[in-house]
Amino acid sequence: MEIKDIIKEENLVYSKTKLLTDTTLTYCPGCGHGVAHRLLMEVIEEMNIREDTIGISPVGCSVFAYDFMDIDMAQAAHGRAPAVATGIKRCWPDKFVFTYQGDGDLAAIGTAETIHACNRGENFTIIFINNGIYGMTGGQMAPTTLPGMKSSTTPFGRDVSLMGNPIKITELVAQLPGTYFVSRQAVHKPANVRKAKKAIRTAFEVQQQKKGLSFVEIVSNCNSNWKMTPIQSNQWMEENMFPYYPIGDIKIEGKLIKTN
Amino acid sequence: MEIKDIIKEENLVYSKTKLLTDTTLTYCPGCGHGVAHRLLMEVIEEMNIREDTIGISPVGCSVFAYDFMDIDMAQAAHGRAPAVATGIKRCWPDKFVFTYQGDGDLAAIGTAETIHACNRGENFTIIFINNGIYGMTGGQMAPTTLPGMKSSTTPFGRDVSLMGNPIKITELVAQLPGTYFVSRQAVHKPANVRKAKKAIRTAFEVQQQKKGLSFVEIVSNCNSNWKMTPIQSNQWMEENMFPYYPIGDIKIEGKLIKTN
Amino acid sequence: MGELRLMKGNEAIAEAAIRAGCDAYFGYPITPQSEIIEYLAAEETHKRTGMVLLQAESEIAAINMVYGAASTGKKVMTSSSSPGISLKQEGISYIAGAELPCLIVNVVRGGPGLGTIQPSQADYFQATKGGGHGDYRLIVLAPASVQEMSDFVKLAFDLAFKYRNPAMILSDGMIGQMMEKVELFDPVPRNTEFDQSWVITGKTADRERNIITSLHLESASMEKHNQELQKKYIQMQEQEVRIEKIQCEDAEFLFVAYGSSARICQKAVDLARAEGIKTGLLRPQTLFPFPTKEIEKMAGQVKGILTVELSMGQMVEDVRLAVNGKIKVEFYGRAGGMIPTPEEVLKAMKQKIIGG
Amino acid sequence: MGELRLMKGNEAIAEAAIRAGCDAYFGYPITPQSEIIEYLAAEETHKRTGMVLLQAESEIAAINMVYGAASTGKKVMTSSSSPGISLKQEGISYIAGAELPCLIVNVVRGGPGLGTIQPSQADYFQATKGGGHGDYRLIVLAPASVQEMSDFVKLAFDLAFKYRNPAMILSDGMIGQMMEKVELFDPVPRNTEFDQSWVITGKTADRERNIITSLHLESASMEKHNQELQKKYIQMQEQEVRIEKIQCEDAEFLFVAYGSSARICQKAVDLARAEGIKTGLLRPQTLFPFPTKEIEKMAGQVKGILTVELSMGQMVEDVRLAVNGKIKVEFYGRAGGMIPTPEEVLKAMKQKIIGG
Amino acid sequence: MAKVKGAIIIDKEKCKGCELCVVACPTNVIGMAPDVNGKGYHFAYAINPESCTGCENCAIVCPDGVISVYRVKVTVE
Amino acid sequence: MAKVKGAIIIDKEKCKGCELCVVACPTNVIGMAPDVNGKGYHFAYAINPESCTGCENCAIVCPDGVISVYRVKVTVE
Amino acid sequence: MNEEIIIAGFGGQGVLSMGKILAYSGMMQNMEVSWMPSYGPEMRGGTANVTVILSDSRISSPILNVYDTAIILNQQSLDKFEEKVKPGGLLLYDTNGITRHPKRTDIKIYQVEAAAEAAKMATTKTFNMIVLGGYLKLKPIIDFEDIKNGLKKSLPKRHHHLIPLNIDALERGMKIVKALNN
Amino acid sequence: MNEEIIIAGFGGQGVLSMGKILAYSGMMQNMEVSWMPSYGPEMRGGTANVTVILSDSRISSPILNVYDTAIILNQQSLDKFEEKVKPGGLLLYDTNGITRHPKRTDIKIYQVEAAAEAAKMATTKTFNMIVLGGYLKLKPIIDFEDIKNGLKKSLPKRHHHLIPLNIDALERGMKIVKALNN
Ligand SMILES: Cc1ncc(C[n+]2csc(CCOP(=O)(O)OP(=O)(O)O)c2C)c(N)n1
Ligand SMILES: Cc1ncc(C[n+]2csc(CCOP(=O)(O)OP(=O)(O)O)c2C)c(N)n1
Ligand code: SF4
Ligand code: SF4
Ligand code: SF4
Ligand code: SF4
Ligand code: SF4
Ligand code: SF4
Ligand SMILES: [Mg+2]
Ligand SMILES: [Mg+2]
Repeated sequence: MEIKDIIKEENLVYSKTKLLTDTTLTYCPGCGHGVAHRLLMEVIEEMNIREDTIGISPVGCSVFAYDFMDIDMAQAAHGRAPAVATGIKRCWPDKFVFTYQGDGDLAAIGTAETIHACNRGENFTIIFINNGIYGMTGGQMAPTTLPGMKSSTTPFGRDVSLMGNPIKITELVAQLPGTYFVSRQAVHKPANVRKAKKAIRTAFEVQQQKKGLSFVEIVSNCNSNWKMTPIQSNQWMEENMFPYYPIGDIKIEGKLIKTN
Repeated sequence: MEIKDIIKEENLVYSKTKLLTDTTLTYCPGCGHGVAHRLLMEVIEEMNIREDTIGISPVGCSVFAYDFMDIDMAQAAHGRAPAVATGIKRCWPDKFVFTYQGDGDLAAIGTAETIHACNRGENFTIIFINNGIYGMTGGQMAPTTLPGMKSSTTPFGRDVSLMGNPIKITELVAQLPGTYFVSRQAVHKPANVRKAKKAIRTAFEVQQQKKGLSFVEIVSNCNSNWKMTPIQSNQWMEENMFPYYPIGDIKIEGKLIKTN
Repeated sequence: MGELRLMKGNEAIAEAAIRAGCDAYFGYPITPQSEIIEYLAAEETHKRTGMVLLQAESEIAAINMVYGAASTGKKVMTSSSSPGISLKQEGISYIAGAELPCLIVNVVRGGPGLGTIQPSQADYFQATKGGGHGDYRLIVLAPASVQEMSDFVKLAFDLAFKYRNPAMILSDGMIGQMMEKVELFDPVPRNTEFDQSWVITGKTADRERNIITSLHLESASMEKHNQELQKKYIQMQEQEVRIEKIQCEDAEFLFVAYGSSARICQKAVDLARAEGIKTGLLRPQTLFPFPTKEIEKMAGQVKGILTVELSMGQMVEDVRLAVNGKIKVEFYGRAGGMIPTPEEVLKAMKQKIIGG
Repeated sequence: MGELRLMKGNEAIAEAAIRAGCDAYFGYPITPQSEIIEYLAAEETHKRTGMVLLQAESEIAAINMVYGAASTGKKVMTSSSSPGISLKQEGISYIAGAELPCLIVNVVRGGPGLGTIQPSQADYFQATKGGGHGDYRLIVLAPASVQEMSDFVKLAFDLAFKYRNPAMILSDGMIGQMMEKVELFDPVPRNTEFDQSWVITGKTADRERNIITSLHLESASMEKHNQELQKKYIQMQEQEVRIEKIQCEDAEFLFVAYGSSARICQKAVDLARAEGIKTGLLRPQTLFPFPTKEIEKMAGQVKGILTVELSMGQMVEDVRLAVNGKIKVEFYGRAGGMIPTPEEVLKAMKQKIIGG
Repeated sequence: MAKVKGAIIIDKEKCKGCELCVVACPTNVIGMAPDVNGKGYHFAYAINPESCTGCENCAIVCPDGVISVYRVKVTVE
Repeated sequence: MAKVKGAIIIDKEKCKGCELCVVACPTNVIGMAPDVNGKGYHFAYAINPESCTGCENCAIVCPDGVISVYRVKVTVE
Repeated sequence: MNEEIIIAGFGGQGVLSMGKILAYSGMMQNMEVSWMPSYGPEMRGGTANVTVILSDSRISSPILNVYDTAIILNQQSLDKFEEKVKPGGLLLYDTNGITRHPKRTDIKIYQVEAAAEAAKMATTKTFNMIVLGGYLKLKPIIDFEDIKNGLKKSLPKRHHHLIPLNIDALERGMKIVKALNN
Repeated sequence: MNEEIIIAGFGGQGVLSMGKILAYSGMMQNMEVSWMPSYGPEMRGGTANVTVILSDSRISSPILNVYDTAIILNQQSLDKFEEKVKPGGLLLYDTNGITRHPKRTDIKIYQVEAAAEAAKMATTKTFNMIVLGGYLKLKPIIDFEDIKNGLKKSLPKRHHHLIPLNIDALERGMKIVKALNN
């Protein structure tokens, strides 16, 4: 069978979801943000909930998310997406609301908003992209930057005695009774992508059932600021980030599950 | 032996420490803030560290702490005492620095500052007075207000489905590697007062040894805003607050210990 | 005639919000305005009108909840007092930048810093010139009575939606805490007739997606956005100025004062007239847009102006800008919760303007 | 002559801070000023001079760390850009209220809201009138070159300690990001000769306890505090105004502009003079205290003033207040990162002032 | 046999009448005065001073630090 | 015997040359072009199209969503 | 008519609600009224005061420095407000707990032994109504009917059964008030 | 002398450092210089540009709308900046990857095949120095000695061993630059 015989409308098994616009992503080559965007839009498309979905884009590399996601969106001040989402969801309890936030956004400046939205059990979904660095502003240390890891504000590596340990905010929010589903995933390999999508789907289903806050962390790369090629960065991520931020579900149906 | 024979300088076994000024406390009759103040000053006196101690008073009923504690103090913006303390301690690593904060201050508006000072393992002491309410401003709900508990902003009782559960911030900060000693105490009964003092002493010793952050929660009453007599309020506290906020050490020498 | 009640200014705001069809309140307690959220809580607004009420974890969270709710076209408000309003400045700048309607109440207390909880008018600059970053303006209403605390809530929402701009009620601890007679307006339904095509509630098949943002990374686009905002502000200046003139017709000397200090000046006008001194009072009800033209006009009539504020002198700059050197403009103020008496204010008028 | 380098404005600030004996920097990254903290990190200040460097969890944490460190008498600073500075407003008001010396750098970008990261001067009001609550003032220095980015750091610390008042360097993305020649001053030791009797470092037997606070609950005490602050501000206005006058001696028309827009106006002055039009430029280096008297004096000499800003018109109000109607004062501005050319500015002068 | 005897002094004008000392005293030494002090509070005083053992309980729970405690060892023959 | 055969289309101009699809493909279908596209990136293309099974791996890891996958079941006699 | 009153005592003595009833009653009588509490972090049992103004014309400031009438219910308040009564003005106080009595001679001073009287009644909560009665006896600026209406308006419905008791207390106050220096 | 230059290409082509060397060299020669990068969240491999001004007098704005010289290293930059060269100005570009060549006739257009030339050298990192050489050949506003000093100043010490290589590249650039339309 010839290639050209395979490439026919009826044989198409995978292509970019219509819920992503045709605008070229502003992300660096190989950046995990792109995959995360796509999964999110695929879930919304598959659940057929676009008409009822409102997204919040943060300040961070994904500030432009509203240029790429073909849904109604609000851009939130740095760190405040959970508060913005709270405002929306309280007024529209039957809509689907999600925030999409980086580690600087969610775990540094936005710590209070994150903790309290989770604690109140606000019924929306947080997608948390943890790349261990401030991507957008040029690679400064994030609360999640690994010990010894170089960044533009820790050019000699993060010194734990001065800067403290990387914060595992996901484990923290899982402690709060308000969170119902908490999971940590990655999107650098096909198997991970599939699991991450399932987690996002679960998160939205939790929202549909009005069970409380659903939280999906995606450990991701920032190859530009890590100063590696995309492939190197994914490997570095596996070797260095995953041991600190182990992949897997953390809380299911309101119950903490044992992780290593 | 006559009473007047007992009341002699040489028989004096207990009187208010000199480190408390003679200014009458502005606290309501029976309020736990007074005891907490005294214990703190007793520890500083006993450790003989007044010349090297800097205290931070918050916004809350204890905003006037600097009128009562005869030591150098700074008054901090609402919720920001841990940041103020960080600024001081980083510049003066050999001084003793403590913050004295209410539950509104520390666990609502100041959540981010609390979490991050604890996470960085800043080497100071946090004294956290949890009375389950905003005392100073007239009894509004705090993050620590118990389910069903009435406050001026929850006149029909805290509705967990709307306001979330009370936050156990002390258990949360104990999760962070930066905290070295975390304890929860009370000061309403002689035995509790003695244990609370021991905990405060340990907290300052941890600081002396530069081990990281030491954190002592004191579950306290706010009889005025709970609208009870002091005695009633202490009993209510035992019956209602202690089950939710169990008294005892939570983390010793950097290790979490099992609590009930 | 509407229902008559004796109410605190803060309570009047809360009751008026419910009646104005407010959809949601997000706030954090602070003296001297906590009665607003307490009143709403006691009214069980979710039962009474369906209005959402949430005590936020901080002022910053509150203003960003407002941002979110306002993005969906809801009538939404927050309230605070000076330090809390300072914390909201980034959020307010975002709301102005994203052109969202909402109501922000500042029941001012004395600053700077933790200051005092007593009444003050020292947040005038912050309210009218933009305490946040960038070129933006709030619609600023200055009630001088509990009655206006009620009336201006409705007005503020109307103007906010008309211009897609945040509106602020700039009051102070005196008017917030005092009880006075107030005639309440009849409740209006919880919706608005203003254009809602821009709101985000989920993209439907029949329209493009809506986006709420203040980001304009490209300079040219940012400049254009700024110019459009300015157009709005100019339109406000042309159409929305509101003032009260008291005994101005034949006045030779003029007080300019707003809010609580205007109440005192009004009495001073009476005292002066009793002495045969023809004074009048021009009371701006809108601080932005500022009654520049109205004051300029009065500058053609009176011999001098005394601006009276509970501050060290802020609005006086706008009065001077309006007068532009034509006549003398002087300032009298008290600070930190000290309230001048009408006699004191009249004395200042005599010393600084009439005699001076 | 000091060491000569080609540096970014942001780098010059950082290097100058080290050389000025700064004890501590607390900040949070934001474009276009992150090079300040990055430069300090790369220099390993704790090894070079012992200077403390801490990346805070937020701008609010940073300004409150500054408050704490400043309370102990240390030379301490923070830096940010517009949205981050808005978040610091409560903290700044506290610092002013508690009378603590410190340096705050704002490398301004275009607002409101998230806006753009391109250069702007739209935070003038916020910086000079108090974006925070209450009656307070910052000492505001406006560098127009990388050289001044360096020089003003030292000046800012000196003034801050002299007056126990926060000082701000109000720069913008243009001067922060550009590289220029800079002559660095020689390092000074990490201490200050100013009175340190008020600092908190632990109460010793030989003195009363020291307290750092901005709380004055009683109105009378709060008013007194406000009056004392005003005295300081008046003293600054009398003693600390700094300006640069360029070709003003025989000028018939005057540009007033600061910082980056002053650079453009300087070229416009040259262009105008080449055409035989006698223009001059008055460049405020201090925005507070504002050169009111100096401008008033020029108003007696020139026929009209054009104020040029990278904003929709802010400083122009202070220029008008100074001129007080004597001559025409007009405004020309660009916004959102758009930079006018000298030709454009000259054309505006011709249209609005000379021809108008 | 050695016995401990105690005595307390309560600063009447500083007492706020919270009664916490009353319930803290194991030997019921303290009672509340029917009169009020200058601040308008019924103040605490030793109604039963002889029973005091000087255990300090009252003093350490007093929020206003207004109680001083004295103690002696007496030998009872 | 039934076998699955696949094919991919890569939007050359949108490809950013990250090479993640290359390592994700189990059958080494994809390689990088020596040329650059309009954005200056070496773009991915099927160097070995015959081996494609249509497993979608490349497409789902592509951050820029530039790969479409087609698949058919063919019967091999 | 313009009556500027300060009512001051301990928190818990019903100072604020006494003022509220007065203001409500004035409103019933179509007066302009204002009621302004001292606000702030006062400790429980600490002092509390409220300024009430009743007037025929628009009220300027609800916060005053001098008063036509001072109703004083504890020593601290007497110390603070005695000097702030306008010459010729009125000072009404309960002597209970007062150790330093008023000394001014240019004002009219009255006593109402409300605490003692309240002790005789079913509940001491009537204390403030006894004081109010005393005041109204001295300055009958409001019709007794309007006071009753004011009471009704300012009391929550569930307390309406207490109205007769309160009226009784008002009347007792009217009876027991007595002049000190004139 | 007043020379206003834009250098634009992909991030990673050494655009910023080329500008820095130019600015440093100008400074060595006692000129007023400014160097202003485009800043912002540019994606890796996206476009980058820098404006360099060398002048005998004080420089007004380091951000410009039109330029004396445009040094162009990719298609996007050509599209953006061709029209911003002043009439009579200079446009220098590397044709590698260029599909739409410059069309203006009122400016001087030159080519430098730096990418191709760099490929012949030990390291392609010399690419930007070849371009710079081309520019300096066309506008010899800076002494070659000062360029060497500028190089030294702007390179970190640990890269000083690369100076000879860079000088070689500069010289190659000078040789291969060629006019297109004049
Ligand atoms: C109030 C405020 N502070 C700082 C910034 C600057 N800023 C923009 S994005 C960012 C951090 C982004 O990091 P992260 O959230 O991890 O997202 P990433 O870019 O890594 O995806 C910062 C500090 C800002 N825009 N606003
Ligand atoms: C920025 C800001 N927001 C709000 C307030 C008002 N305020 C003062 S104290 C306080 C809460 C006090 O509660 P808590 O910290 O629990 O202390 P407590 O009085 O109960 O001891 C609040 C909300 C303030 N002063 N500043
Ligand atoms: S900077 Fe990092 S996080 Fe941002 S787009 Fe590039 S790779 Fe992704
Ligand atoms: S209000 Fe509550 S916390 Fe404050 S002093 Fe009174 S009892 Fe204590
Ligand atoms: S010292 Fe002990 S025994 Fe004596 S009064 Fe106090 S509690 Fe009672
Ligand atoms: S505990 Fe102290 S304040 Fe309370 S009644 Fe006893 S002596 Fe008085
Ligand atoms: S679909 Fe599967 S086999 Fe085909 S190219 Fe992609 S990864 Fe390779
Ligand atoms: S993963 Fe996508 S963007 Fe990356 S090389 Fe492959 S096709 Fe190109
Ligand atoms: Mg990140
Ligand atoms: Mg509390």
